[in-house]
Amino acid sequence: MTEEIIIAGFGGQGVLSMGKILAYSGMMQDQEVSWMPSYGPEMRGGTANVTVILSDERISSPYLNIYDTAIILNQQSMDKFEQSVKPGGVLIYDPNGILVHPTRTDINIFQIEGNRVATEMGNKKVFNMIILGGLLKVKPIVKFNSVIEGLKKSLPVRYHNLLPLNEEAILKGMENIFPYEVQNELVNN
Amino acid sequence: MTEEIIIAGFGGQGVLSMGKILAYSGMMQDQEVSWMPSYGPEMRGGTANVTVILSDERISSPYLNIYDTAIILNQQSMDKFEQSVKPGGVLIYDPNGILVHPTRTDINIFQIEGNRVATEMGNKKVFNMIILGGLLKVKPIVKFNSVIEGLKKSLPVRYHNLLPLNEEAILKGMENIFPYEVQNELVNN
Amino acid sequence: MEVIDIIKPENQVFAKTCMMTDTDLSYCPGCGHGTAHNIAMEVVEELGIGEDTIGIAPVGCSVLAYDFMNVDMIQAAHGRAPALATAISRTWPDKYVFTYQGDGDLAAIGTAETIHACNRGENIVILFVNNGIYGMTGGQMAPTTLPGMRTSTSPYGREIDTMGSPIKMSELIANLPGTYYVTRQAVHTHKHVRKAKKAIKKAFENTRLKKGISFVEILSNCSSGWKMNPIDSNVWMEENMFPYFPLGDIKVNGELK
Amino acid sequence: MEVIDIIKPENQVFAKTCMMTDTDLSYCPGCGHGTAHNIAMEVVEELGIGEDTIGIAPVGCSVLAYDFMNVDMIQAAHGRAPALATAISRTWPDKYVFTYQGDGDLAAIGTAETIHACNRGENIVILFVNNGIYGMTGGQMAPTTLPGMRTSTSPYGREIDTMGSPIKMSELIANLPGTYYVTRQAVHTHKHVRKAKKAIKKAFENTRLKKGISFVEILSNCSSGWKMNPIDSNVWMEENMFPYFPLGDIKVNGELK
Amino acid sequence: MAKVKGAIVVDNETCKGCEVCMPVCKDNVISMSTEVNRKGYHYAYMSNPDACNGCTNCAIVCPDRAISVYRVTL
Amino acid sequence: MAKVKGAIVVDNETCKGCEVCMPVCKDNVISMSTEVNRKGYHYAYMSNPDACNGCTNCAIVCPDRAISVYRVTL
Amino acid sequence: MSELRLMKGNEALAEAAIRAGVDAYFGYPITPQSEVIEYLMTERPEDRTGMVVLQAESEVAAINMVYGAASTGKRALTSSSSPGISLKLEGVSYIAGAELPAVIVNVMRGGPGLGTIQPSQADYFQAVKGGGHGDYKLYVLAPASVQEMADFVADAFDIAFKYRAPVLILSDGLIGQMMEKVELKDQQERLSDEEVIERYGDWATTGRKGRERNIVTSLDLKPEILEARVHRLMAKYEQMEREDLRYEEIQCDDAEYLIVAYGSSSRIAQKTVQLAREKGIKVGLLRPITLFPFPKQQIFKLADQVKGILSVELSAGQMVEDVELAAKGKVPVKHFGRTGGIIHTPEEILEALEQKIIKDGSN
Amino acid sequence: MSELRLMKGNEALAEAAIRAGVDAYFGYPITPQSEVIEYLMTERPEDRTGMVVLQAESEVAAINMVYGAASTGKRALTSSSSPGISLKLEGVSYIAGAELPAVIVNVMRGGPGLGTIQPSQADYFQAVKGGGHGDYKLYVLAPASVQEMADFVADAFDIAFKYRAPVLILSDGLIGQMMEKVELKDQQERLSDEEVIERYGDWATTGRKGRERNIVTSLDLKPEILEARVHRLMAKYEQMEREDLRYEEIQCDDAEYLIVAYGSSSRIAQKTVQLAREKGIKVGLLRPITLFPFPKQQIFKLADQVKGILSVELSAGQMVEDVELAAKGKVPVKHFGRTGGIIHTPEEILEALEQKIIKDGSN
Ligand SMILES: Cc1ncc(C[n+]2csc(CCOP(=O)(O)OP(=O)(O)O)c2C)c(N)n1
Ligand SMILES: Cc1ncc(C[n+]2csc(CCOP(=O)(O)OP(=O)(O)O)c2C)c(N)n1
Ligand code: SF4
Ligand code: SF4
Ligand code: SF4
Ligand code: SF4
Repeated sequence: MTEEIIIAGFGGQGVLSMGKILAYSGMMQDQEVSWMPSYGPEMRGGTANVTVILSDERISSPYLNIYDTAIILNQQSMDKFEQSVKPGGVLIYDPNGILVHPTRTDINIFQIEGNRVATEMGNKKVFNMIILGGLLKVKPIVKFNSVIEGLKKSLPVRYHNLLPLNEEAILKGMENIFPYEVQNELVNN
Repeated sequence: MTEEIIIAGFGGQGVLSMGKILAYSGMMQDQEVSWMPSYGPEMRGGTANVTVILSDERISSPYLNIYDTAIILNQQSMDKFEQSVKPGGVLIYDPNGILVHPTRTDINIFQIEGNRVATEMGNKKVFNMIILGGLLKVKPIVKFNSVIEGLKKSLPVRYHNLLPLNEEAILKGMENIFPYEVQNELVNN
Repeated sequence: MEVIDIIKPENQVFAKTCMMTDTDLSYCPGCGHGTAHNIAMEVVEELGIGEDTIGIAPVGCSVLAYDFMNVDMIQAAHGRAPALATAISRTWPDKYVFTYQGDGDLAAIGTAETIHACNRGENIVILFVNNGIYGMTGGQMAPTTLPGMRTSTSPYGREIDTMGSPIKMSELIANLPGTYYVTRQAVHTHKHVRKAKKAIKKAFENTRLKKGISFVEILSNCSSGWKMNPIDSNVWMEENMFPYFPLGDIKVNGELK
Repeated sequence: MEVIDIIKPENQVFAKTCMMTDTDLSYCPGCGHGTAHNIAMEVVEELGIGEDTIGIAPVGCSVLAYDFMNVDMIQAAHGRAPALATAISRTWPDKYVFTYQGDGDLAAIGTAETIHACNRGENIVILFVNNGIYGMTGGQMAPTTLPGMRTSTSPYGREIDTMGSPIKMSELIANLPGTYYVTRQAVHTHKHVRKAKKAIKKAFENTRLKKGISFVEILSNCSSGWKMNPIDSNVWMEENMFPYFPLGDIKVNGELK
Repeated sequence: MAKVKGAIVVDNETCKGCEVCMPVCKDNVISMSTEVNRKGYHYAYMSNPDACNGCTNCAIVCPDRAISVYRVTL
Repeated sequence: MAKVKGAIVVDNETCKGCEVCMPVCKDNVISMSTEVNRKGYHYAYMSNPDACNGCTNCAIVCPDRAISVYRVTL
Repeated sequence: MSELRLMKGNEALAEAAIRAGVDAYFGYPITPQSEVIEYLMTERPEDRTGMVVLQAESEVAAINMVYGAASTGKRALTSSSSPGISLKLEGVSYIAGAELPAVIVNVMRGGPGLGTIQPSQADYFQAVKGGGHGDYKLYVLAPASVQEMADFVADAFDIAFKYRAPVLILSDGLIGQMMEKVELKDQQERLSDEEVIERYGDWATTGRKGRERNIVTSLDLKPEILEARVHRLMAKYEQMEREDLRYEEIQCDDAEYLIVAYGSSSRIAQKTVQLAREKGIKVGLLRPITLFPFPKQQIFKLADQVKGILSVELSAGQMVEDVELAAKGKVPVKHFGRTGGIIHTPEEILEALEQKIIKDGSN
Repeated sequence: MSELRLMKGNEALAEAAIRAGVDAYFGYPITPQSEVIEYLMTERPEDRTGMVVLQAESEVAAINMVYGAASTGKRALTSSSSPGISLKLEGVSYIAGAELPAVIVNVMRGGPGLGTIQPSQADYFQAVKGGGHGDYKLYVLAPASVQEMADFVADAFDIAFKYRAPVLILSDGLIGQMMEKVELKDQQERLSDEEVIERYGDWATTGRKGRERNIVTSLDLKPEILEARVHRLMAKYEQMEREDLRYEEIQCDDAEYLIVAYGSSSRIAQKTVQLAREKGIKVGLLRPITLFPFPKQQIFKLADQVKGILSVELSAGQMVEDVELAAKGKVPVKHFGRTGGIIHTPEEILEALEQKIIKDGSN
């Protein structure tokens, strides 16, 4: 089995580290993994994205233009990546700040209000963990404790006190992801 | 007609400028000319040599390893160039400082005591003009007044007062060049 | 009197200079580069030399200065801006030529070009933005990084023994006869901004008078590189950089202060 | 007593040091390079460090120093000797590492390497032979060429306006905290030779004590480049170079004089 | 001495919420909005208009020149 | 104070005839030969042996170390 | 005990350098490879192995520091990206000329000029034809994974010391920035000074204790001697071609069409091979692991088997010349590659293969 | 009135630069080309034409001065020799990337490293394959006489401004140091600042009087835009191949064997052709005058006529690859060349031809 994922959003949203935790989790369960970020401090602010691949075979191209799953966290990314989800694939997005919602009907679309939940939890930093939880709910590509293991690996030891908080965030994410129905009239025309 | 000449000696002997005057002289009588020096201030002292070609046709290679005429002014140059004179060619040398005299019998060899004559004239600087005179005597490849013209061209105007002296030196050179006989016994063995 | 009554064109007392383009600056929030850009261009506007000014920005966070400064601009290789400026001021003696360089650019890879342009006394303005770090490439140590200061290539603080001391470029080049005006400024408060702008104005006026090198060092923050918010970084700058790099004129009218 | 009675091994009071090879020096008659080579190697012999000394000579007339100095030697690219020396003293902290550089090499193309090695305070000796000209390539202008001095690239004399002033490297780098000992010497008379040798000895002793940069500038003639005979060139040097480049210590034990 | 009254206009979309304009305003005219702009920054606004005297301090320290200043002499 | 007497030996083939040894010899012991060596240089020689006190001044200024010095105390 | 980690290519290379017992790293920051020096500085290799790590004032200084350390028999490493590598070329030529062992890493970005910080493979010519002056070549290793970024450090130094010649690791922003699993070798002891002297004392300038002095130079005033040096270099390069050529053949046995690609392009092209074979097109991939020496014979052989060859690189067409030289006109050889920091997708490569080779091949 | 003089190649180039109305020369001394700046300084071009001549602090500074002057539409020239050219490569790549007109002269000496100051042709790869980073090429002119050293200056600037691209004059110590008769063209007026603004104001940074501001850069953060730039460059290079290829055929009509040689080697090979024909061997000489663009078609055509091709250069074998690519395996292509500063003699070339081509060709 091979899972090809793109995670895309603003710089500050923890997109890269979320991808990193996914990759670590895959590693924890002896999968082949690759993590390919968009990079360049030369470009301040702007969008960031990362391609994560988990697979049972050797991974060929770490760089792709179509994906099994797309996790989209701002409008630019929606514009850029909605069309790159494979038919039958999954698109997860946070409606907060999204003006033009997805319109494809040949893929499974889910909404998760990560920003709201994070604010409720009183900690913006766990936003990406909430999203990750959502992903795991709809696509259990990695085992829950692989993720916890992955978290341990990717977090410097001095931050391990934050593990429970992150765990909670993941669970919250699992609870707060819901299928999104594309408006029919939109589809009909 | 094409004349291919090598002039070789010590750095200070005016070898390059002698070649330059020859080249200028050829130019004065509308010949094609080339002047190819050994170069490199990186190497202090040591020997200097220049290949001069005068021709009625376009000159191909400015760099040669056999010559019609070789003018040799120190022992190193004798060792290096005696063998590169074409059979039937001419070798002119100043015996002063020469330990091993030339031995070839298939070429015409001439001696000219340029150093002695220069000392007699009380001006070491005209040494190369004396040698040039010798060359012109045995090989009138350029007309005398072409040489004077060439001298004018190559000497900065502020030195033109030296022209008569140089002219005299050339004439002295013409008077002081003599055929050199290779010792027979040397040849026989 | 209501705000709306005040906000009328005829009452406007401050607006962005037309010598800056409408492009949003690519700098991090609160970065001194933005202020430095703006006051430099305000000076160009006030002197009315926009059509005769040629700017050179090498790589560094300000590599995109050409997108922001509304004058003819050249993007230069890392460290070489003074060489370009030399050639331009020599071939266009009546133009106003300035370089806009970071500390990594001017004091590391560009050391030779800086020293020799200054020594030849080229008739140019050098705007030297010293933020004690390599901002663009992600916060590596610069020649100007303070002792003990943490950067991505001095993660445990700059060690003088192995990494050397911060170089005081302004003091160094002030020793060269070719430099005419050398000063160190800052741009984090209105007072400093006003002073800095005066200095930059003086620099461009020196170019008009063909006085040679006018070198304006501008101490600036790098909140991203220093990993602080802009306000804290400005405080840190005052407390740590100012003592090591004292503000003020170092050389005026060719005379060392 | 007859000369032959004096010329006996037991009476010999001066001979060429064994730290120099038997190869004839490639330098022009009377060139200071020869004397500088010899006293440097005499110091190495006297300190008994010949087996722990590594020398670096970049291009310049002294590019062939490796043929003459009887220690391990490296030929370096133009201007880069201090970079090589840095790497060697870092990877072999107990060796005596010295560079032997001309003024074109050290003060022109090598400016950045010189300044930064000095600023890092590398534990090396820099022997800087300043003859005010590019000797090897045939007498072009150097950064140290005197005002009005004629060279093949300043045939009408060095013009300060367009070519800049002679750079005083020793004074410049003495401002850097990394330099421990900076001095300017000459080698054209026995008095100067003895002083210069003392300075070089002090420099190598500093290396033993891990004091950082010891920078010994040696003013020297270049009869070929200056187009004078050796005697005249030495007189010219005293009359023209000494006033501009005053002899003596500039920084001792890390203290500016 | 005639009393002057000022006002500022902040370009919300240009503002990066760096807050360097706040400390230079002796009269604490400026605060940061709770909402964010399209770039995701909390932008500055004139929270205490009456106090503004149009001194332009805030404007000249604003790296992004997001502030324009108006002044009238009463 | 004991009288010292010196002597120098010049390696003719190493000498380049630069003459820098001459002015440093207060006693004018050294002159230049009329003949030239194999390199074509007029080499230095001890023209006034009696005057040499073996001070080594000439030897240490000789760039080519063509001079070795001997000294005896009488 | 070897160890499994998730790392960026740049970090893996840095960690591998410490473990390979490298003596010194000299570098200057530039995207996309600054992680190399950043990782090293964070790891305090001085404490771990005594390895020296120094941020130089420029790339020119860095390569000359490498030249200095290499002259004394130490294992010296430097890394940079395209513009920085251009600045090092005089130094690289000196290292080659002086016959010194050293390893240079180029994590390529798009050019020319400042270009972009995004991945590129447009420095192929510079790497294999000799970007610097004079007759020299570099042994060039082209990693295609984070694992190879790590493994090639030790390999590179082995070759560098086997031949006393500079070795280039030619990577790019994609391989340098991506994270993959990497198995790290155990720590290898750094050579002691005594060991260095013992092994390399016959040429290295380590101080002339107990021997004649050593000289490191690339200058030969006598042309005959310099020509001998050049011939010696050429002999080394021929030996490299005989003994140290490296390449990988992927599904070439039954291939009717061949893709030649190295580094990041080979990773992407691998996916293309899958896609093609899913469509029933028998495509094989030849991946040169060493760019010099280049797998000429292998391509020459495969040229008898396949109908056409597509050379794929992130450039406007450079390696394609070597592929052509190797194929000797037997089959059509075409180039495909995106530039400007754009990474071609597996689909684009397949399309190019169909357009440029299969279509042409058929008529 | 044109004028006849006896000059060194380096001097002729310098004098021609003044007469061609070049605006600025920036250089750093290095043998065997220091005569260029020495001659210029002696001629006081400031007084003759207002041309600026400056001795830079290094080759790196010099090329970046050229970059600066070229950015403003001025005709800027620099010259150096092999090691110095290596140092200029970052700058050259910038000039190519920023699409600026400029002329660089390389009077080659032997390498690698410090090598020798004697003549060599071992920088061919560096010149034609792009020594610097990224996808760019140089238009390369290879003078074979003092006359061409003079003539090519104006030609080079014409091409540089026609394409807004850097042009390299690839000479060597032999052509640079030898003296020949040279016919100097009349003084051409330097463009006034107004003329420069008028002609190049659409791109040059001359001050934005009466127009939008101009920007000179090689940076494109958007990959699509950078790729468009690269494609624009490639289009220029194709146009050069179509419109500005230059070569000379010497006695090729009846040739049974072909020698390909450029610059100094072509001069020597010309003598070889004489010697060979005296011996009754029908040899022709193809002299590429531009190395890029390279006379591919001509060689391809001649490959049908001749029995074999000998590529002759003062190197270990570089141009031979382009000759092979051009001949497409039709006939054996072999290389001959001395290195290390040794200049092959006409006789040596003839011998090589007989050994490597005629002998092989017969069996
Ligand atoms: C030859 C070369 N080396 C390195 C780089 C990478 N680089 C770009 S900017 C920069 C330094 C930026 O620091 P600074 O000059 O202080 O400017 P800042 O970004 O801090 O404003 C470096 C190392 C480059 N682009 N070119
Ligand atoms: C990169 C490079 N540029 C230029 C040269 C030519 N070159 C060799 S030595 C030298 C300068 C010599 O002058 P200096 O350093 O003062 O030493 P000197 O010969 O006077 O003792 C130059 C320019 C070179 N070899 N390499
Ligand atoms: S990185 Fe630093 S210097 Fe660069 S824009 Fe951000 S704050 Fe300013
Ligand atoms: S050229 Fe000058 S520096 Fe070089 S050896 Fe001769 S005198 Fe000495
Ligand atoms: S103009 Fe002055 S008073 Fe008004 S907000 Fe700005 S700083 Fe405050
Ligand atoms: S200074 Fe400018 S950008 Fe910063 S908060 Fe104030 S208005 Fe916004």
